[in-house]
Amino acid sequence: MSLVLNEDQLMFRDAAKRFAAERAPIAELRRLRDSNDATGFDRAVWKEMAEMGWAGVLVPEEHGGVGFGHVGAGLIAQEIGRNLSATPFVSTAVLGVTALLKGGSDAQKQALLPKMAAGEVVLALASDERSRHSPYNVATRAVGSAGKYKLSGAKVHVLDGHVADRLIVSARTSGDVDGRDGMTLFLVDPKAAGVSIRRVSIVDSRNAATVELRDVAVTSDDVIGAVDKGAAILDAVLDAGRAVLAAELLGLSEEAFERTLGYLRERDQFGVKIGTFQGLQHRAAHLFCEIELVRSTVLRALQSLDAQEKHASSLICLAKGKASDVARLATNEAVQMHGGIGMTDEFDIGFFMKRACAAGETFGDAYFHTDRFAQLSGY
Amino acid sequence: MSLVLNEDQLMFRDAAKRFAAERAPIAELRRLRDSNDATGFDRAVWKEMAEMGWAGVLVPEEHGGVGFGHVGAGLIAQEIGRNLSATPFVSTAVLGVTALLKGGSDAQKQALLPKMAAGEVVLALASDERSRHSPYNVATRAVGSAGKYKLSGAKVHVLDGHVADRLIVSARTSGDVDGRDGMTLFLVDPKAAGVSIRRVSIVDSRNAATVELRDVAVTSDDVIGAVDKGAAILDAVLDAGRAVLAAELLGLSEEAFERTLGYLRERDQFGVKIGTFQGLQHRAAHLFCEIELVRSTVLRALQSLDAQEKHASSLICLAKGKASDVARLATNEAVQMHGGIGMTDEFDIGFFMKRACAAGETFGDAYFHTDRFAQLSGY
Amino acid sequence: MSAQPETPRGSLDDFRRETRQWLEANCPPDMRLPVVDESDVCWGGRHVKFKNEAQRVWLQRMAERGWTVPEWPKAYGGGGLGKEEAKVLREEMAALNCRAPLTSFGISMLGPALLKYGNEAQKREHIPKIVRGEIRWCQGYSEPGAGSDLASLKTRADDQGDHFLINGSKIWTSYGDKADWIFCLVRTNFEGKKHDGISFLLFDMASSGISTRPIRLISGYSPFTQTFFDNVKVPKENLLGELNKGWTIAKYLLTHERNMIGGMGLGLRIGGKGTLGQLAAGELGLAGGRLADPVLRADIAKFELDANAFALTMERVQAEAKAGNETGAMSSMLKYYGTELNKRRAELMMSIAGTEGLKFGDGGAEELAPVWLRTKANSIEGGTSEVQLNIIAKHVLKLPGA
Amino acid sequence: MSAQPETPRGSLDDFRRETRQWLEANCPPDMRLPVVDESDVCWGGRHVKFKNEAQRVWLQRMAERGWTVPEWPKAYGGGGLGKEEAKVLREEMAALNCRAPLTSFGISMLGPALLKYGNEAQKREHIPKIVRGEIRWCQGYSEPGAGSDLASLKTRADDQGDHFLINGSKIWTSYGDKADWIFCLVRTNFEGKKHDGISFLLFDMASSGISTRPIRLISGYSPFTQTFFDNVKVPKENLLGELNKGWTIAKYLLTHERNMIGGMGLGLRIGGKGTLGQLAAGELGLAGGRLADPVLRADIAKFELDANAFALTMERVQAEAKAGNETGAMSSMLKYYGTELNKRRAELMMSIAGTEGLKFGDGGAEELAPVWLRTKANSIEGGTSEVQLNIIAKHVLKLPGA
Repeated sequence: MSLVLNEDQLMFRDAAKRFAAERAPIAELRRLRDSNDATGFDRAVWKEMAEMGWAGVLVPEEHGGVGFGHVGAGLIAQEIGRNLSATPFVSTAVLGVTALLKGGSDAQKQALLPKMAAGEVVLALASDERSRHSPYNVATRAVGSAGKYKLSGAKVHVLDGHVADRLIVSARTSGDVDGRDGMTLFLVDPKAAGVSIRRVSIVDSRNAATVELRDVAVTSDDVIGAVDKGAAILDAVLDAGRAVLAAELLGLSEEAFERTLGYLRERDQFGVKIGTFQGLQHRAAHLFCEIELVRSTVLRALQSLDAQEKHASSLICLAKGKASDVARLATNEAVQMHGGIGMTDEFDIGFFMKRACAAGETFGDAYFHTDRFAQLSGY
Repeated sequence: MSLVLNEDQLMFRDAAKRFAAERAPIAELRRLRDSNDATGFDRAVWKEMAEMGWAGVLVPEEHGGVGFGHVGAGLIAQEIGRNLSATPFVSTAVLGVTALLKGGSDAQKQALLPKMAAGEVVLALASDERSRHSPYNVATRAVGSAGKYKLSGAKVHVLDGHVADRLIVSARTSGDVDGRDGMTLFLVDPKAAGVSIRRVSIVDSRNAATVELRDVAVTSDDVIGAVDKGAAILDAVLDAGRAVLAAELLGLSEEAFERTLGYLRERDQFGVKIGTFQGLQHRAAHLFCEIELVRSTVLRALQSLDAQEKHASSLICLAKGKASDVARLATNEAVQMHGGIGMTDEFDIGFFMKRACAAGETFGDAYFHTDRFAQLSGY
Repeated sequence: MSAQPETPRGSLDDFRRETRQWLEANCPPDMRLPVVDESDVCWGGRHVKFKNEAQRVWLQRMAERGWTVPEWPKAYGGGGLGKEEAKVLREEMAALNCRAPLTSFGISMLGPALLKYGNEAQKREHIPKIVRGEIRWCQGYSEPGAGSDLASLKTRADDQGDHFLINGSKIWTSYGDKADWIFCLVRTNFEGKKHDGISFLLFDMASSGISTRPIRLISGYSPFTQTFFDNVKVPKENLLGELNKGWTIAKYLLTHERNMIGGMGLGLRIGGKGTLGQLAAGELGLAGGRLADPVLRADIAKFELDANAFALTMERVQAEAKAGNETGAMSSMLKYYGTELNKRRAELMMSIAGTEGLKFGDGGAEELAPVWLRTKANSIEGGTSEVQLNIIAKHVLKLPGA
Repeated sequence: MSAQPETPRGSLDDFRRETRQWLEANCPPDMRLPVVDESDVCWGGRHVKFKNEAQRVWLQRMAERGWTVPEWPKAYGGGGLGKEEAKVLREEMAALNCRAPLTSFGISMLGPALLKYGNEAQKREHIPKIVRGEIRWCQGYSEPGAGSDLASLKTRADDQGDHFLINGSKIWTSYGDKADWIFCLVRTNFEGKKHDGISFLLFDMASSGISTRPIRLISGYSPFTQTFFDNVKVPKENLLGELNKGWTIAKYLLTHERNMIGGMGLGLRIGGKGTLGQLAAGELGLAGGRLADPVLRADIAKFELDANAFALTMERVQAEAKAGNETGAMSSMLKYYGTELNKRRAELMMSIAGTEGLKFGDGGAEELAPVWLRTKANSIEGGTSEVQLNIIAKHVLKLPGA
């Protein structure tokens, strides 16, 4: 596997680049935020993105997608990162699609995948219950028998939860509250009795919600994968999400860095361009190296998912850990080097810092993934 | 307690500064190293230091010392650090004296303290058994009854072990191999049957040895403190050693930094002094701040020992942890900023890096003390 | 401010007893509750709106004694206390949880400069109003093109005989839309060295030709304005210090400001409560006596080491100053290191809080994200970290050509 | 070196089979043991002392096929292999643990420059001797006053009609006391830009007027000399490239050297053995599945993340180069980041080893301290880290006035 993009991938990326910059730029996120938009993204634009193959990038052609794989999904995410595009891409095209592909029944796939790929149906993963990512810490219970369950529990940081057409809920069918075993994934209708969803305003102006479940009735038809064996599917879903978020963090780091370089070349102080100061030059050069490292880890992690490699999880820890850390560095340096103007809402650079923080915390930050990497390495 | 030195302390420091620079400079350490000196320090100079009050700085006047306390010991250590003076100061005047003061019987004190304060007797602490500091990990056993014991075990990194007139040996009289309880400290004659001592060459050209004990006979007269209760004394001994080593690390950081500043002001490259490069200026300014922080922590830690404060151990973790870390930074920056010449043995700066490493690892490095600090803080 | 004789110990004990009695009798119970939000802070001013009667009474009573500014001279309405007495007052107020009766840039910034550089008429005019909280001041320093390079400022004051005519614009004016008067750096000479043509003016924000525009920050707050001057007339007697010598006063105040920002909220916490480690222990729980996330724990512990070392350094610098030793070189260090620490702390708080910390804009007082975003300004305002490092390199380390 | 056609897959399989057979038959068993110390490395040269007969035979057999330099042209004694074949040879040698038959600066440094800039006579004269290990080369670049600012070098070569007369001194000459010939930067023009007066000379270290003085390093090793030239005569035909154009060749070789130093010993290790974490697990033991010292563990894991990210980046840059994409900008990054990582790794090894790591000078091959000290030179030699950052800022990021 070579760590370079092929012709097809380059073409796909260039198309994504043009589209994101034109139809989903930062100005659009700002507009959604300032108008308190109820959806949090533009449904019409999401339909257009679906036509570009974004919504179905991981969906096989037989289910109406383009089957361009995780490397393709990463290329889209990178442009989303550069433009801070507001889309349900991660929730639906990555998390939702992966859950169905890894564990969905034929009926579930046929019912949902074509509509998801068409940009018509939005899915949301309701998994985390703690504020620090800890995916096996699930207290939500599925009680019942003979194929009928009642779900009760509370979920936090559910991406696009308030606009989802289906929720994927992790719940405990057996086992201890923090055990990997005994978890099951369910497809839940957000309009079902007992489901209450509250949108939460978060710092990056993107979509998150809390979900409460009180005796919500589901059946065995709603189970994704096998009962008690949900963790393996959840791992795959989260790893796909982490790798794609790493690509988004890479894109936003690149963009924040390039804007900073532009400012260093233009801004005058003390009678010279501030880019002539060696103190700033060396920090910029170091940051350049870090972003190059992230670029390598992201591509490799995405490739390892497409190739279903044994060490994919380690490579994803590497990519998500480094990407979260470097995005924090890149956006902090960006604000600091911009000085006062970087602190104003009117200027865009602060949006990158906010998104770097939110995407960094989502599905495990650098601390989480550094620890997980070491554990996977046996220490 | 005010974080400034009083008149007496300032005078004491100035005298120590003059003496160390004149009688125990780096050139002397180099001479001892290059001549493969069997003792590893100059006994005549140590006698002179004793006359200056160094050997007896912690010894009360009633036992022939000057009783100048830990702040005084730190002032000496700082000058030792600046000059990389080869002395048995830590082994004898700090570790040895503290052990006797904290746990010694009247007979032991009267027999040893005056001679130690006079620079005539050298003590060595044989405590560590593992290469990473772990003071309660003691497998050395004291077997016996009715006040007679046989000691067997192996000790590493025994400072001044090969020239000591007495060893202080930690041994297990009960309890588990890694338990804090059940340890006892013994005074051991290095010439006794069953003791074998091997000098080890270490990177800072100072004195260290391994000690092996095979059925070495001791009696209850040789016990320091109470049987099974040695850990409390050992803690006090090590904390004194750590605080004083932190002061030495401060002194060597200051000296390495000042030499580096001198080089930055003098060395020409690209037609200018290299000290004009902002990249180096900012790193130097940051290092200045770090050294100032170490200065505060060291003084406070030493004061807390003199005042026998409740939180002394936390303050010592702070001082030894920061001092070890900053000495590493200061000496690495020193070598890097000196460039090629800094890599040559002919030039002195490398000696600082070597000592920073050795003193850093002795009795716990920054990793050890950061962990211990957190544990003492309840997390 | 002025050198006061040391107060003998016996009379200090008397002073402590009397002070406590007075505080117990005069500080309203509501003024002994913790400050929860901005509305609990009293900034004074012409248009002051007291949150409640207690706030008004407390300010009035303290101002009567000059205890809004305990160490300022009695002649101008200050408390006239010696250093020792002032310390006793602080201690007794802390013991009873008394709130500060008044917060203002008049007290923290302009007052010291007025006392040092003002003429007698200026002191008599302005200081009593600061003491009583009657006039709220703001600071006019930075300009859009003059940030780190403050001395390149372009707002001009043209000599019109009996007055100056001010034209230009200032940015980062704290509460510029709420202030009554401004102390402002202006250019009075366009030739020669840029530092030598700056003057320090005081004028009324109600003057004709002044307008302000609030600046919204990434944190969501809008504490600053851009301030525009369009042919504003300022009487000549409002010049503080000498014409074209304003930079000296500006530097004096910048050092003062550095010390304030550097020391923010970083007290010594060994053995104390509310450290980051203990906060994290509450949030994340312990495993085997250590925080459940070991990598995050390592960074928290490293931070706590540095934060405690920094707090000890603040303490040492104060002790050195008290002992009469030179500490001028330290203010850039404290500003640089303190603000970088504050940013690190906020980053760690966000990591501890995880996705919960991302909440923003629903207005809960417990929201972390705005606080985190606010800290990013610490290393920019009052002289950037880079400027502080330059000052250390040049003035402390004496490096060449810095 | 020269563009070779892609080798068809079928013939590549044949080549692999033949190569393995030949290696199995010709590589002596002693040459398949791990390299333990310096004496196991064969540097060749006039005064070569082979450690044993196996070392001599192995060099001879490989040199006969040109496989000491598999990709150099056959015309000058090289192996003439294509890239794919050379990769097969490397893989097969690795599979049998075959040692490198010859190590030299002639191979790693001068050869590529000779092939690119040498005239036909120079290639025929020098390359075959490099291939066969008959002449050992050293490099004369740095001077006491010209380190990072290499182009300010002052060693002069004065034109004496039929020869140059060399006077001056070089420092950091690797194995200057063991080398037969030197490739050396000298000043041939003292006017104009300093870069434009430098020439690249080759000459015999046995020439009259050359002396060397070994430099002892902090690590205890003495691999370098200072080298003195006192009226050394060098024939004019020993000029490589054009007069006063030596800087071009020097820059070409510096880039080459950066790539070598940057990539030292940092292979991809995910799922592999011998990572720092696994080493530490062996030394310190585990508690609850994690390393016993949790703070040290955090730094080890952070290092491993960076080291793996760097190894992937090396791999990506190679893949980009193979795909024909521009990667010139990367060499400074690899040199800077790789050497800083190497230093971090050595520091962590020392921390893991504790006081055991301090042993020094008793000459045990397992001593860590000399290795740790040696790494400190990585960020100085071949262009300091600061110089690499300058290059990145100027040539990659296009920052002004860098």
